[in-house]
Amino acid sequence: MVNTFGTLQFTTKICIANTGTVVGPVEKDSTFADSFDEVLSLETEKDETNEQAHARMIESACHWAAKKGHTQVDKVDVLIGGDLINQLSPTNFAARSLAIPYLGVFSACASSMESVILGCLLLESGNARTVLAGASSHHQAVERQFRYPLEYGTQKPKTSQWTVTGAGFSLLEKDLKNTPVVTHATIGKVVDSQQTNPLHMGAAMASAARDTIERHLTNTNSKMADFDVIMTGDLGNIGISILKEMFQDENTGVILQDAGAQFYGNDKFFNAGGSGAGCSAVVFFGQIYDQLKKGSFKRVLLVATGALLSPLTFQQGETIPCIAHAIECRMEKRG
Amino acid sequence: MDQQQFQKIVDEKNPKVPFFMNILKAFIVGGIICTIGQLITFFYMRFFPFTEGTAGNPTVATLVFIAMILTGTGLYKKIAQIGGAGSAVPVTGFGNAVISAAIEHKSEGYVLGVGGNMFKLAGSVILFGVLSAFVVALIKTILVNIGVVSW
Amino acid sequence: MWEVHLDKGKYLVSNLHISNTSEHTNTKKGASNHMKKSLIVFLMVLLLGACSSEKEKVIFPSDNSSSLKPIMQKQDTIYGYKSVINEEDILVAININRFDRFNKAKIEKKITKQIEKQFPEKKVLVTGDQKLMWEVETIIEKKLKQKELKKSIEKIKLLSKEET
Amino acid sequence: MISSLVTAFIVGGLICVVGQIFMDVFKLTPAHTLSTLVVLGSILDGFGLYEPLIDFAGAGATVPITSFGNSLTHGALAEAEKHGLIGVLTGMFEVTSSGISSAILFGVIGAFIFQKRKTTY
Repeated sequence: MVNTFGTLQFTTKICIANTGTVVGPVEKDSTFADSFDEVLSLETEKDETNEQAHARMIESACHWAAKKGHTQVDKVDVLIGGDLINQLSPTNFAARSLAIPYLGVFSACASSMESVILGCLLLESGNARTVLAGASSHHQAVERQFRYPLEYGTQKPKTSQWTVTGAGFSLLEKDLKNTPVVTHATIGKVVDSQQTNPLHMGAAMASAARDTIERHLTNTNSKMADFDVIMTGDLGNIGISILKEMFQDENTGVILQDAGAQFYGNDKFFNAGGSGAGCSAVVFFGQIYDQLKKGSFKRVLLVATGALLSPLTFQQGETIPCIAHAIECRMEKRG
Repeated sequence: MDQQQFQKIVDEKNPKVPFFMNILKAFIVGGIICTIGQLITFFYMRFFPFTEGTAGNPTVATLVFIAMILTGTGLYKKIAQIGGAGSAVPVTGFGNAVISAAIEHKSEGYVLGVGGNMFKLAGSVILFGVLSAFVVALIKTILVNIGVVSW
Repeated sequence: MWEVHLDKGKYLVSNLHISNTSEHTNTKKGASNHMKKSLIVFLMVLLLGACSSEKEKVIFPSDNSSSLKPIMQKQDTIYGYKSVINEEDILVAININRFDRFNKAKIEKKITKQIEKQFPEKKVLVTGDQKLMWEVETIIEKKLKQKELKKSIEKIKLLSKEET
Repeated sequence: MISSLVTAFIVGGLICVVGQIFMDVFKLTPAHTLSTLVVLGSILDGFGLYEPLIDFAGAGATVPITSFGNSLTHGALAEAEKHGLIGVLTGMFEVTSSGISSAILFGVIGAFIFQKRKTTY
C-alpha cells in the first residue's frame, strides 16, 4: 500500500459487490431516478420524527445493498457510515437495529467516500471480508439543523442548494469477478477558501475538490483525459463552473461533472442543484455504479466534497473549511 | 492559484442578484399585505368600538392569525420566495418566524422544543425593539428635562 | 434609466443605475418585460384612485349654526366636516385632505382653538378620526333629541380618549 | 376609503422595499434586517415622525415591523411624560401587546394543529 501525499493504492482487488440506494419522494423526478432501488412515498411517516425516518431510510439502504449482494446484513463484518445530523444520531440508531460492528464517520457531504476508503483499508489489511460503507442525508432533518425551520419564509438565493433525502450504501468484498474495482483513493486535505456564506457552498468546496483531484492526478501520474468521468459530490452548478474555470488548461468539458448540479436537472426551484451526504452517495452508488457494471465507464474518479461548518462556527464569524475525499474505480474488460 | 485569483473566479461566476425585480416584487407583495391590513382595520372600525389609533392592535393579531394558517399549510414559504422582504417585513413575517419555529420543534415536546426554540428567529426583533425603545425614550426624557426639546 | 410613456407625459422609473438592467436584455427578455409593464399600469391605476373625495358639509341641528360655518369655511386643509352642537358641547368630525393628514394632530388643535375662541363656554372636540366621523353621521341620520344626543356625544368623547 | 387603501399600499410597499434593499444590497440576513427596521421605527418615533406617518398611511405604517418599535417607544415616552424617568421602564409594553401575545398564542396553537407535512416544493 503505497502512500504518496494521501493517495492510497490498493494492491489486493477490492470490489464493490453491489449497492443499495433509497431516496425520498422529492427525488422521484431526478435525472438519476431510474438508478435508485427504492423511492419512499413520504419523507417522514405520520407520527415519526425526522431522525427516526432518517434512520429507517439508512436501514433499508443497507438491507438493499446486502440483498443485491446475495448476503444478509448480519453476515457483514463492519458497517461504516455517516450523515449530517448532530453526533450522527440517525446512523447510530440504524446501526443499533442492524446490530453489526459499526464505525461512524463524519466529513459532512464527503462521508460517503470516507467510509468507502476506510472499508477498503479494512479489506486490504485482511481484517474484514465484507464491509457495508455509505452515507445518507434527510432534507427535513438537515434543513432544520443547518438553515431555517422548514416553513420559515426566506427568499432562497440562486446559489442555495436543496439537501437530497437519500441513503446510499455499498457492499465491499475482495476478489470478485466482473464487478467494479476500487484501485486508488485520495484522502482529502481541509482547505479553507475564505468563504463565509453558508448559502453558497459551491464556492467554499471548489478549492478542496481541486486540491484532491490535482493530488490524485499527480500521485497516480495520470491525466484528466484518461478518465471517462470525474464526478464531484455536491458543488452545484455554480461550484462546478468555478472548478472548471480553475482547470481551464486541460480539456475538462465532458469529463468534469457534478452530481448535485445534475441531480434535479434544470428545475429552477432547486437553484444551484442538490447537496448533502446523500446526494453523492445515491448518485455514485446508483447511476455511476450501474454505468461501471454495464461497462460504459472504464475508469472513473468519484470526489465527494464536504463543507465542515457548523451553525455555531458560522455564527461566530468563522470561514468555511472544506474537504474532498476521492476514490478511483475501474471496470476491467470482461473475461 | 492564490486567494485573489480564486476570489476573482468566484465573483465572476456568482449569479447577479436581480435587484429591480426583487424590489418590485417586494413592493407589490408588501403593498398587498398592508392593503389587506387596512381592510381589516376598516372592518374593526366599522363593527367594533375601535378608533383609527386603537384599531392597529386587533389588525396585527388578525394578520398573525392569517400568518399561522398560511405557515401551517406551507403557503407562506411560497409567498416569501416571491415576495422576499415584502413578506418578511410586515408583521405576518414576524408571525411566520415564530410559528414556523414552533411547528418545527414540536417533536422535542412543548416545553423544551416549542418553548425553548420558539423565539429562535424572532427573539432578536423583540430584544432590539425594547432596547432601542429604552434608549430613545431615555434620551428624549433627559433632553426634555434639560429643556432642549419639548414633548 | 427606464422610462414609460403614458398619456400624462413621461414617467421616469428607477433612474438608479442598477447593474442588473443589462441582465434583462439577454435572459428571457419577453417574460420579464411584459410582467414589468402590467405591474406598472396596475400601479398607475392605483395612483389615479387616490384623489376621489366626497364633499359634505353638515351642521346639526342647523338652527344655531350662524358662527360655526365661517370658521369651517376658512379651513383649506379639509374637504368636508360634520358637526353636532347642543347646550354645552360642540363635536366636529373633519375629513382631512390625504396629503395633509401628516399633521392631523396640528390641524385638530388649530380648529379647536378657533372654535373655543368663538364659543368660550362650550366644550369643543375636533377629530379627524374616520370612526368618529361614522358615529357623527349616525347621530345626524337618526336626528337624535336632547337626552340621546347628550349620551351619544359622551360616548364619542370617551371613544376618542381611549389609548389602547 | 379608496385613498387610504392606496396610501397603505404605497407606504407599506416602500417600507418593504427598504427591507429588500437591506437584504440584497447590504447582504443582511432576514433577522438582521428586521432588527434594524425595528430600531429605525423607534428612532423615528423619538423624532415624532412615525405618528404622522400612521395618520397618513394607516395600515401602511402599522402593519410593517417598524410599528412594533414605534409603539414600544411611544408607550415608554407617554409614561415617561407622566412619571418621569421610571415611566420609561413601566410604559414599555403599554401600547403594544397584541403583536407578541398573538404571535406566542398562535405559535402554540399552530404547533398543536399543524402536523409536519410531506416536503412540498
